[in-house]
Amino acid sequence: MSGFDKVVHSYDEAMQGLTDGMTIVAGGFGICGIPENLINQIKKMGVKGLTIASNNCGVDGFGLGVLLEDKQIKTMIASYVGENKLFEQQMMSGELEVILTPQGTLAEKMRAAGAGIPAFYTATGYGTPIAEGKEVREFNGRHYVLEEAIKADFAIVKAWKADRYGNAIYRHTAMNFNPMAATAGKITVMEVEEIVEPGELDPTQVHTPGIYVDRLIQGTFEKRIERRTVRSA
Amino acid sequence: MSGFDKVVHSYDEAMQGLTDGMTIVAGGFGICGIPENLINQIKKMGVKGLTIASNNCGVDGFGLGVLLEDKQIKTMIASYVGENKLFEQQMMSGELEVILTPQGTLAEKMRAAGAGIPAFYTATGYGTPIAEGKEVREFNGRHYVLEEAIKADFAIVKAWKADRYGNAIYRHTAMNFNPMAATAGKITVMEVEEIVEPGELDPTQVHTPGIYVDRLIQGTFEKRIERRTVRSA
Amino acid sequence: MTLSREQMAQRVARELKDGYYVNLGIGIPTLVANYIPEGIEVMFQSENGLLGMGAYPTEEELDADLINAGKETVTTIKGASIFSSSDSFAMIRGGHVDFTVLGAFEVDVQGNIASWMVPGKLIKGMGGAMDLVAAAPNIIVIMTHADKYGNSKLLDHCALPLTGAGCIKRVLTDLAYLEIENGAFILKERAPGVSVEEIVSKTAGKLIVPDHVPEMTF
Amino acid sequence: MTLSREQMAQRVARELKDGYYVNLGIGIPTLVANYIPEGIEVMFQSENGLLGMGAYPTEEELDADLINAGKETVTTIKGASIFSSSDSFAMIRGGHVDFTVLGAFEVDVQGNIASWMVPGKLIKGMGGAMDLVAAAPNIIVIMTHADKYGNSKLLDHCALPLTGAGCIKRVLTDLAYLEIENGAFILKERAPGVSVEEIVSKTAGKLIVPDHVPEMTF
Repeated sequence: MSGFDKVVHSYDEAMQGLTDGMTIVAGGFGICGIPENLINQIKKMGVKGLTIASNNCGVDGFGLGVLLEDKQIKTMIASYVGENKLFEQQMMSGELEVILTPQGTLAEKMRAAGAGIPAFYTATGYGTPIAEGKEVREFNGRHYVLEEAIKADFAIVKAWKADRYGNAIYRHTAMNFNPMAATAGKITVMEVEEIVEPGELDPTQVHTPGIYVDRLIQGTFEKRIERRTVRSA
Repeated sequence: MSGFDKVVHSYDEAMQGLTDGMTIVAGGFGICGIPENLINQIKKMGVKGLTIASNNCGVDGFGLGVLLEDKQIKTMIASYVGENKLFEQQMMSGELEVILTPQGTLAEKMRAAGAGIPAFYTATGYGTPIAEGKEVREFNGRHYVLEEAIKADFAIVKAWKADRYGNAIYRHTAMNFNPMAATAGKITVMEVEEIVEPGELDPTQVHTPGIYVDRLIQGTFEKRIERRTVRSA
Repeated sequence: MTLSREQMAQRVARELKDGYYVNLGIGIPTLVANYIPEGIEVMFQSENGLLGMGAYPTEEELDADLINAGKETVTTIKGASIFSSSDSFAMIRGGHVDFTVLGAFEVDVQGNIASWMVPGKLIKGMGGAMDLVAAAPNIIVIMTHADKYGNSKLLDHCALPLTGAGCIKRVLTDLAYLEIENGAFILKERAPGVSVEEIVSKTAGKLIVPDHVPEMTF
Repeated sequence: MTLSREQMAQRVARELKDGYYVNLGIGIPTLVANYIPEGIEVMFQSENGLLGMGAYPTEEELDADLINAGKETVTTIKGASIFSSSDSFAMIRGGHVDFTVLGAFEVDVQGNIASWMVPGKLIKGMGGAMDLVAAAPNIIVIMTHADKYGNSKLLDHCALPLTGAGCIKRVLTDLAYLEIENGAFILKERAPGVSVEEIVSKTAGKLIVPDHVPEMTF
């Protein structure tokens, strides 16, 4: 079905329309399951003043870290950002605004955006600096903080396999934030290791239905490992 | 692992602890994917004054409909209840309280309960009788209604296959409300068509992780069809 | 001539575009699936958790575990996906479904819709209708223009309890296709052989009639 | 003798019960996995979306797509499940994880915990810690009793910005195991050879010392 074929054939095409000052949500945890090539394309495009919501900001020279090199990120929304010297420098100098957000709250903010829920209450962060300026309300004797959805102009996600309609499955824990990020973009761009034909994936086993995916591209991935821990066989 | 083996061997054991006046969430849409035998067990136990949250209330003589026969249900929380003469009678006579809840809101209320979210905002129902007495708030120029989670004493769900640890997969659209219901009970009881050994289900393909399941039982199912529609081959 | 049920479905189907994800309500909306224009393809969402709903099953395919939101047995197309009710309504509530077709008792010039409750009559429930009308960016209501006593169902203010507020922009009746804009119905097309006068006489809500109102063709 | 890191892990492991779903923080908490008492089995949750985390992989098993919340490569046990971050934190936030072990900079008699931010120092973020402390019905904090200058980390009021308010009930330090109740630390056990006096002198927050304080054995 032509209208449902989401496949694009170049990274230029994949990220077309991204402009200065836009907001992006990105899948990935650490550098596991990150849309490596889409990030590199953003670097190549040179767009500036980006707001990026992602659990982490990559490492020096890989993942979202590469967008720091030319100071493309204005605001970073993340739960943990400690693996990156350039990040530290730009944060310290005030060039980079950082909005630290608890990991579960960040995941739920992305889900909420995709699910048409503008805000929800969570106990996470009550009584901490995170709750400052936010509404606190009591339900059944406990205190909860009101948190709002994060909607983005673009979502960039990485899946394992997808069919041409964008129905996707993730591999192991490379799933992480990708399924929620996929729902939160006005335009969702997905890169995958393999594109298959519709009908090859079991409908009940699809993690991200194709309705969320606007553009789909097959790429090759370095899949760098952040902490290589092994035991002897 | 003994501590993670959720299998019980009788329906008496499966529903042990259910008493008068408790709240139950139940999976199923119409009579598709309903925990038939757990419902029959509740009928057999004769407990009364139940509050039940389920999208529908079965049909006359099958599914949750059987709990009307001995007037076991005090309050029904559902989105659509039109398939049931006994239901109508008891609703008209005032014996049965009915809290009609939009289908998506009902699904999200169950998810919220399991996810530790006491309340969320939704546009659904704004300006309708459903919003009466509820807080309405504006986000980005639209109006939303505050809806609270539905937590239950027992959740009763039906899956296709589960391993002994309670990791479960659903079959086709018999999934429906079951995954959320499974998260919303203080005690979650799951009945399945087949119990398999741990390791037989692909970890990324598990729909309901075993952490949500307290008791697991293998049953046989009638699987009645509500609207049998066929085409000629 | 008023439009038949089939013609109403056919007219609505002309609003479909290639690649639309579509949710069809129960009743006449279901018939829309039979009139998809040539050269375009759409995918049907069923709110019980299915995207890519196919035809009714053959006797051999019949499966109690595979039904649509109308509780009818169905099949899936290649490239379908199946998910939970909360994921299904996340999809709906989040505005991802492109096009929704629903029936109604009344609509009004504010885009309000009443479709689920008649006080004094047995109330069966709203099902997913309140979620659908609050969410879809693109809804068409299909309904008869007037009730069997001739009373208009296109009003200045809905009299019945609402299903949703300010969410309807397009209405197809057995007499006309109308759009709702700035507190009025705009008469866009009329059924073959139906006069503008008849439509005016059966529309209780504020109606704007352009100079030329084309006749539908089938 | 103060407890070694290994002894702290070993002591906490004694709180585990058969069938517990457990989330271990980074650092000493991770070591708890090495001391699961005989006859019981627990399952580890890693908040990046894995329930049923196994050992580190062999060279052959190594897979960049399978990591834990500490970003280390891991394996899965039989009966594991893998899910999204929102599903993982739904599991955590909903109170389904039985037992959580975390490090901290400070705890106080109100059960407050500070573990993520030291003003003036580089702030790396809270990761999942705020979600974990707000959610788990059952948390043990592992920490040294005092900092390297001898200043107590068990306070009447945390001085550092909080990670969570009123959520900690149990603390294991290198000197003692304590519970928090009604605005005070209750000294439950002391490390082998550590005197009650030393613990008292190094506890700044209100401390209740029972008549008998048993010594831990290893």
